[in-house]
Amino acid sequence: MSQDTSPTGASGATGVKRREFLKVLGASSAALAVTACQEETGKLIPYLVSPDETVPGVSTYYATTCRECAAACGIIAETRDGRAIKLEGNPEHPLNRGALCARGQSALQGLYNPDRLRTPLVKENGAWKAITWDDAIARLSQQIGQARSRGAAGGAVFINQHESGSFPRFLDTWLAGFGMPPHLSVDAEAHAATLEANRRTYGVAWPTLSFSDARLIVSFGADFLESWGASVPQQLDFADARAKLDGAPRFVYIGARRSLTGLNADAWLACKPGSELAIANALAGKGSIQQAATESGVDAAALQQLASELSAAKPALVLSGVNGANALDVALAVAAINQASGAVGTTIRPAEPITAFDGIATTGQLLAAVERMRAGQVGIAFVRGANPAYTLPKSAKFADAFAKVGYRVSFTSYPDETTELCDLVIPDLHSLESWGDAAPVRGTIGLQQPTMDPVYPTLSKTLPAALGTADVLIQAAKKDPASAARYPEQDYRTWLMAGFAGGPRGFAAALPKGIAPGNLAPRTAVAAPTVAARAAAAGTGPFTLYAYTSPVLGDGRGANKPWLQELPDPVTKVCWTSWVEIHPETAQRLGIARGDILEVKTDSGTLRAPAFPFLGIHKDAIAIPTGQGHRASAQIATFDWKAHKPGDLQWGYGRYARDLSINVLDLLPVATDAAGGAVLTSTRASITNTGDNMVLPSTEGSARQHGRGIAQAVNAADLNKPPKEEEHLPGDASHAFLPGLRSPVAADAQGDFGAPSDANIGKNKGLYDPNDIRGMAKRRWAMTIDLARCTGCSACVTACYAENNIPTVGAFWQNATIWADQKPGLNIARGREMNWIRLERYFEGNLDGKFGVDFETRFVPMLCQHCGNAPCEPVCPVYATYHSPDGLNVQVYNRCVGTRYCSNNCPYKVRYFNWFGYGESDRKQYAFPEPLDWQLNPDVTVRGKGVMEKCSFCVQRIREAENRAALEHRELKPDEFTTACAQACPSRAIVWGDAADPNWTVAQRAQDKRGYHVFEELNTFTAVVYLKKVNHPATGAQAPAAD
Amino acid sequence: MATTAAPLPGGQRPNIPSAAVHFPAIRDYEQVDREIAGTLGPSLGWFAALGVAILCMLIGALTWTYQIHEGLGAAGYQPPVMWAVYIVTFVFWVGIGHAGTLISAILYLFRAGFRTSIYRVSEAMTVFAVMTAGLFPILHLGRPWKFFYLIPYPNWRLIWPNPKSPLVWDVFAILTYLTISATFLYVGLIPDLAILRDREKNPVRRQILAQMSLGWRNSDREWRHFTRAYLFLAAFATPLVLSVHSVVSFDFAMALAPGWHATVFPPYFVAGAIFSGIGMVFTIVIPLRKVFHLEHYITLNDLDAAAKLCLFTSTVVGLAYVTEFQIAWVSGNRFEQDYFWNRVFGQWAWAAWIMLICNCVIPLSLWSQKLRRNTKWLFFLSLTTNLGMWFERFVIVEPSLSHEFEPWQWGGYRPTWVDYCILLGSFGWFFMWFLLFIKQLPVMAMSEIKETILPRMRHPHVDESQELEQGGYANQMMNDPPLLGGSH
Amino acid sequence: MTKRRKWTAIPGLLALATGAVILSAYSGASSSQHSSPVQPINFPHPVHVQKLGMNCLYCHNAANKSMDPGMPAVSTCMGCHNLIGPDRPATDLGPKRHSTELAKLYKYADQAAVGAGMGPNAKPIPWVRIHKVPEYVHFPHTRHINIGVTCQTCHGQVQKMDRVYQYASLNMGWCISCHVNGYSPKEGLEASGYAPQQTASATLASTAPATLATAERKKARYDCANCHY
Amino acid sequence: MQGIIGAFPEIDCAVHAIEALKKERLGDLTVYTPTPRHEIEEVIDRGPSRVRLFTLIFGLLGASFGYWIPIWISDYWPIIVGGKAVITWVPFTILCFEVMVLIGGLATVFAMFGLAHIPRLTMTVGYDPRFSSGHFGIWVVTDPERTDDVINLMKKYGASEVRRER
Repeated sequence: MSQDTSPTGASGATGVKRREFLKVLGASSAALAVTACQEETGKLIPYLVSPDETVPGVSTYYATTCRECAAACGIIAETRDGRAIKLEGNPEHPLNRGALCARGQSALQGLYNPDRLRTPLVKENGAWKAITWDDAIARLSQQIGQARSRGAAGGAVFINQHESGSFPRFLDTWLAGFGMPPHLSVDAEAHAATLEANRRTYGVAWPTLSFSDARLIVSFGADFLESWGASVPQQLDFADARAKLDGAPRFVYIGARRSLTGLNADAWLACKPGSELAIANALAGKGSIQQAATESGVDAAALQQLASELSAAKPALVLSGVNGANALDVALAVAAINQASGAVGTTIRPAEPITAFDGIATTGQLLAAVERMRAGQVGIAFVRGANPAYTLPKSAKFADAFAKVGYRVSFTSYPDETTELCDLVIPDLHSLESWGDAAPVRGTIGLQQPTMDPVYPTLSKTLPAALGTADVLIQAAKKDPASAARYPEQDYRTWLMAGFAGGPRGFAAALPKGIAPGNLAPRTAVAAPTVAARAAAAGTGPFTLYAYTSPVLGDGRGANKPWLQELPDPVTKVCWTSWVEIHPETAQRLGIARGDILEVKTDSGTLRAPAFPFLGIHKDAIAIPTGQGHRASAQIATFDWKAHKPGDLQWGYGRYARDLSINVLDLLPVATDAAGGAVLTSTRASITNTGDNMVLPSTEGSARQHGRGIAQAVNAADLNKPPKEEEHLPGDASHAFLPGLRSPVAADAQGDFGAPSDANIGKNKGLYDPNDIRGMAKRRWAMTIDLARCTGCSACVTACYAENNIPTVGAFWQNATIWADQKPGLNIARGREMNWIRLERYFEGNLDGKFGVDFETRFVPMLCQHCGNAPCEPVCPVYATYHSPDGLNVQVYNRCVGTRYCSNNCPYKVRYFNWFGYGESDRKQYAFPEPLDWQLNPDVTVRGKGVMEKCSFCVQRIREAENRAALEHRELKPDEFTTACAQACPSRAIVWGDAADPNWTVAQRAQDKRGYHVFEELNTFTAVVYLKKVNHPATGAQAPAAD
Repeated sequence: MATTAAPLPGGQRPNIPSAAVHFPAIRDYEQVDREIAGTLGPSLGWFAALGVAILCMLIGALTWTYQIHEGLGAAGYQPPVMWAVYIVTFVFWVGIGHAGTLISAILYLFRAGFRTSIYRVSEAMTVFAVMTAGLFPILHLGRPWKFFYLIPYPNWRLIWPNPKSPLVWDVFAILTYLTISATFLYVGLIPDLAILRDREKNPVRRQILAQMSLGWRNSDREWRHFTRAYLFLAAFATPLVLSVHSVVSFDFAMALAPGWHATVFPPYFVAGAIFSGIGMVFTIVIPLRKVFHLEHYITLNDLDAAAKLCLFTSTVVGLAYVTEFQIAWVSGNRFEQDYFWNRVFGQWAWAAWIMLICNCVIPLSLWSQKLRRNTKWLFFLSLTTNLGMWFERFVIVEPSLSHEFEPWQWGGYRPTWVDYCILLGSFGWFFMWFLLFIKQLPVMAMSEIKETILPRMRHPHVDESQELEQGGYANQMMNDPPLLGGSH
Repeated sequence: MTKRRKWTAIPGLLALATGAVILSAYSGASSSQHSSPVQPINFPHPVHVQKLGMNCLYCHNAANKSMDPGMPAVSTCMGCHNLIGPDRPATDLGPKRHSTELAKLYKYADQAAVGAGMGPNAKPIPWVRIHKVPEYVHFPHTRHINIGVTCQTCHGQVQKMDRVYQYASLNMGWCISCHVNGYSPKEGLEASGYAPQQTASATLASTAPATLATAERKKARYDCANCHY
Repeated sequence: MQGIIGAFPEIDCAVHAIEALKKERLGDLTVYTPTPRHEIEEVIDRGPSRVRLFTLIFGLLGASFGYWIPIWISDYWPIIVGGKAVITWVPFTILCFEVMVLIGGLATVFAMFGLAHIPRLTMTVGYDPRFSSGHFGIWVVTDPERTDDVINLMKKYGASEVRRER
């Protein structure tokens, strides 16, 4: 809601604090299932002035823009009683078309992060002091004034987390107004080499890549499903391409490490790290296959095959995401291949570029600025969002250089490493609280609007309650008579609207959709000093250290969000720690077992981390992800939930991130490639087994299926062959979902209720009667999951956490009190994670663990199958779980006594138990420390300790839709609504709906010939139909047997 | 008969290895009263033992309070292992209980003489064991304070428990079992209470005993109905004891998990229960007869006979193990096969082999009569039996859960101190009751023992017909070899 | 040696004890029924509803479109009471009078005088909650209102209550009996305490009085997952 | 009520005394034995106990009640679990059995109490503590003028002690 219509009760100055009345209004259902029926009835605190567009208890939706990465997808924020409670993709948005990745979902936990800085801070002789906003702005303008009078303005440095849109332009003009140089727009996740190569070859920073038009996809370490480019749109398009089944492009991945993207490839060419260039040249015809084979250690035949495929397949799509010293050369070579193969214009479309990455300053430029700081040439420095103290290698000695700066101002609202080094901290508003815009793709403007009042308003009489950095800058400018004239606008919002093409009216008109046609005025051309490549000695050691950007935590931004910490890495399924990937063969040779603590040593440093034997890493390489290892430079006691008071400073990026494992960048030398991008994969390292061992916090039980047919696959060639007869299993009788409980296999077991035959017509079967007027049994809610589309990105998992108030259990203090270990992820290590939907990752082939490239990976989202004949139901002594007439397997939390028999009897093991009071605010294991609990979904009960819980097929959404339909006196419309996981899925693998009604998509999908039920032989007749994965083996070659 | 009524020279207590005369060293009724009533009354050692038991019980109680406050997570559960030590111990104690009912009821129907001396102890053991077992289903609940949801009582929610759930069957079975065995114990006690009442000098104690004995007078009318009722109770308890452990086994057999879903479970569990129960009887009785100097009541013949029962049940259990494996083998069911392999040669081998050795190998020693009559060996064997049977339940519960259908969710299990303390507490609780029992109430049914010995007669040499009439019952009791017992 | 002694009959006592336990368990219903807490402002429903004929939905305006009936914002009160102040001059309505309750309202609204409008330091009124179902119960007001259930069916004849109290027990059995046996519009109408011609004013007007009187019982879903999720 | 009580240390004497008393019709007898003895039962023969009747009847009642509970529960709130029919007799048989044992067993005991007149509210005349330990006792209720015969008879058959009681 915009500020003028906001409840004035919000301003904490007045008697009742916003959060209090929100608790009673919205979060009332966020109480516990355990609370006795004898309620102590609380206070009912109404609005003071009721906001006109909100109805208490009914959600309002705002279209805005995601700022979690540079891509700037469009999102819809669901707000209830003035609080954002859920983020979903904006279907209208050209970039993400309604999908949203896990990191985007987690923006909420950035918004409500308990360790967010609540007031401006100033460091006075080493100690931090909270100050008022007026004071902060006064100090800021005073410092600027001094800097100018000292003539230090020219040397000022403003490091801003890269974001597209008008803000960079605004910032530059503001800086210019004080005679300061343009700001550095940094993004540690951006891939400089690719951007540079694109600019040189196609003239744009990032052309649209069309996977669905390609006949062949070759990727040189370009992880387009995770950290390379705009992952969500790429994933959408990739999934669409794969969904063409036998018409789908074959995908070959070349690199030393088989990343999530690599695991989705049909073939993997495991080349030595750094030898990609040779292969690229060979494919480009600039070098001989033989030489490339010897250089890269890849089988020549495979290369020859690839070359011929490449020449045959037109158009192909070849991508480069190499992070080695020669990154730019590889990128250019690859670009050359594309040009040669006529991909430009078909699979690569410079005409419709993604503009979100324009104007990113390279690491090289940042390092140059750091050198200027070290030389003492910088009088004043500003940081906003970016965290160079963490994202630059330790060997860059950022801290020392930064200490030489005259005055340091941070506009970051999290207690991260860089902010801790500053003198003045003026917290920024979260993107969900503030105004802005973005330039996702050419021709479209993404709009960003506040979805709620600020969590921590400026309790100031003179200032507005919400004050973003831009507003602060304006206020500061106003304080200065010289520059005041330049800012007639009262705040950034008015500035934005004034600058908007359609003017304020047009802006307001475009807001509801969240996007507007047109292009933003470009940022005044930055004379970016092109920095020469900084080579660094590779050092010595038997292994190449392969540092890579974590798909979950990114460059470390995600580390303070428990959802992301708890989200298992899609490849290794490890969470709450870093790890060292090493090939099983090598591990065996060195006597290293899973979880052994390895000491990794490079010329730049030494670190200790647990080993993770992984089939998908070259045997001469070890890999470590970024994102963990946040540290506070000040000495802080480990987080103590009892002693902690709200607002205590949790330096080191907050309680959830601090002191977790290691930051791999500490092992890297300062090196950039020709494009100025950081070099991550060209350092040699040696490892020694320290002998210590830890149980990896991993959700993985066995990585093999043991032939149990959970994740089934079929070769594209065999798609149209009739199924072999012996594969015909009882549960597989049909995928026809009939109303209510009825089902081909379940009918007999279900007696009268299962199959209303003529014999028992007229018997009162109550709600279970399909003809019952209350109409519940008309529906059979069901789901299909297309494994050919699923990439294992795990966005669905986080979506489920957000929708269903699932607690995170991995923080070190969330264990028992007396004589219990307090290790991060311990509960996960003990299998106590609560992920209602989990992503299972099964390997096929390479059983012996010897180094080899022909193994296949299958991802299976596993959730409650809502069986027609559910084994969990009859064993519950108290009917806490039963089968509802509309085909749900219901879990009634408040009836559950916690015998856990249901879980024992569940073949899919998708039931999760509240071992501790994760939902009870007075307990140390509490998972939602204020204000994280503001995010809780009021429609879903927060489970108390001792209660079983599981996927409910988002029953709250079903009821909401039914209520809406009843209110409008109509039936449910097909595909009117869907579950959180299906909604979020960036590869559209999950489809959900009423399978008893042929008009719903799921009803048609369930009939697919690839469809199967997991454990059909158990005769559970699940409501979830999986569609077999489709493999594309090289012509002639045969993929691992599909079972 | 005259010979038996005459005192043996020297008055020593021979344990002649013959069952022809059941209690050779007991001369008359008064001696029975004297000696057995003599065991009553606290002693210093008893107080010490009781103190230890209560201490253990308190440790368990405190741990439970902590667990309730903290949540079940305090125990060592590691999903998918959702049931662990508590359920294992539950089944263990229920099993213990069964031997008691077997001895007091089934052997009563079979007229097995050797039961007379040990049935009171074992029946008491049953009651206390079931009292202990009954705690665990509540104790392992996530929300123990809601346990009453399982009881079908009219409530304002208008909702009821699920009669299709094995756990509800448990509720019925356990409660019935507890009630019936407690009743059985008490009914058997009534005449003895009357005896104590009549011997008691202290008016207060006398008053209490008088009330407890319900004014029993040994009149012919009382005896007449008493004997019938006792018989019928035994007749009820017999199928009950079989049903209860079958129901307990249904907790597993009704489930889908590999290794649980087996039809062999009911007989297998009942046999196991009796095996473990006899074990516990030995553990209790052997020290008891020593401390209370009751060797001439609980004769080696009795122990010998019980040992044979022990041997028999152990072979039945062994057979059940073999059957399980054979079924898994011939079924061709990959889930079952994987599971059983993992159980015996995989991650759970250590537990499985403890079980096999204790339950199938060591009891084989009982083929030797020398060992059957060696109390020290029997005592040692009883301990291994208890251990082995506890591990049998462990091996049934953990490996199945940790190695089910979903490979992704395979796991392991390690108990924490909470599990151990509560296990300890359960033993404390059991022995607390038992110790309180043995010093307040006669550990042997005096009136029943009197049945088996000859009353005084003025004219021992009477004509044949009368002799048969008079000595009829006693004669039968003496000459019939006890069931499975009495080597001649 | 004759003994005459009295014996106590223990079994009888045991029987009594068991019976008591069962009864107490049975009567374990929501005992907050009939509770009638003191409110910060003693809001006179009778005056507003009966005398002025206001509709429940005027103040509880979300009841027919949300789970949550909604409590009136202070601004809603001040909509009228901006002009109707604590001190009533002598009019044909009656003699001059000072209303302490209205004075309290003005304090909350931080309003100085009649017509002055709300002040900067206005605070919401912390009403004491009376009707409350446990948090794990999701009760959609909209479904009930739109099917024609009169407010009074569950809340009692608030229009006649000088101080509102909890009318129904609000325990599960109470909900279920209505869901299973069905809601009778006729009884609901009687419960509302309004003659058919009046219903339009104070109960919901979605269904005409005539049809209310004749319509048959409306059975509802009694599936657990309707309310518990 | 008055009568004679006699204590017999030996069983054969007691048996003979009872036979004689019955023959003489000297009033109705109550015999005390420390433990049930067939000899005694035979001489006074009172026929079989009626406890069995109660056992049977209440056993059957219990069985039907045991079926009724789950059936009523399931039918009262028809909820489908595991796709099973709402009323399934197989599992209900288990409850049936348990309840049968429970009610039948308790009924047996209470029937025994009732028939044997226990708990006795009063300890009537004509009992001696010795009867619970070693002695056999005979209690004859008879009218005053025949007491001497009884006493003599008991003495004759070797009662260790004979006593008038009222």
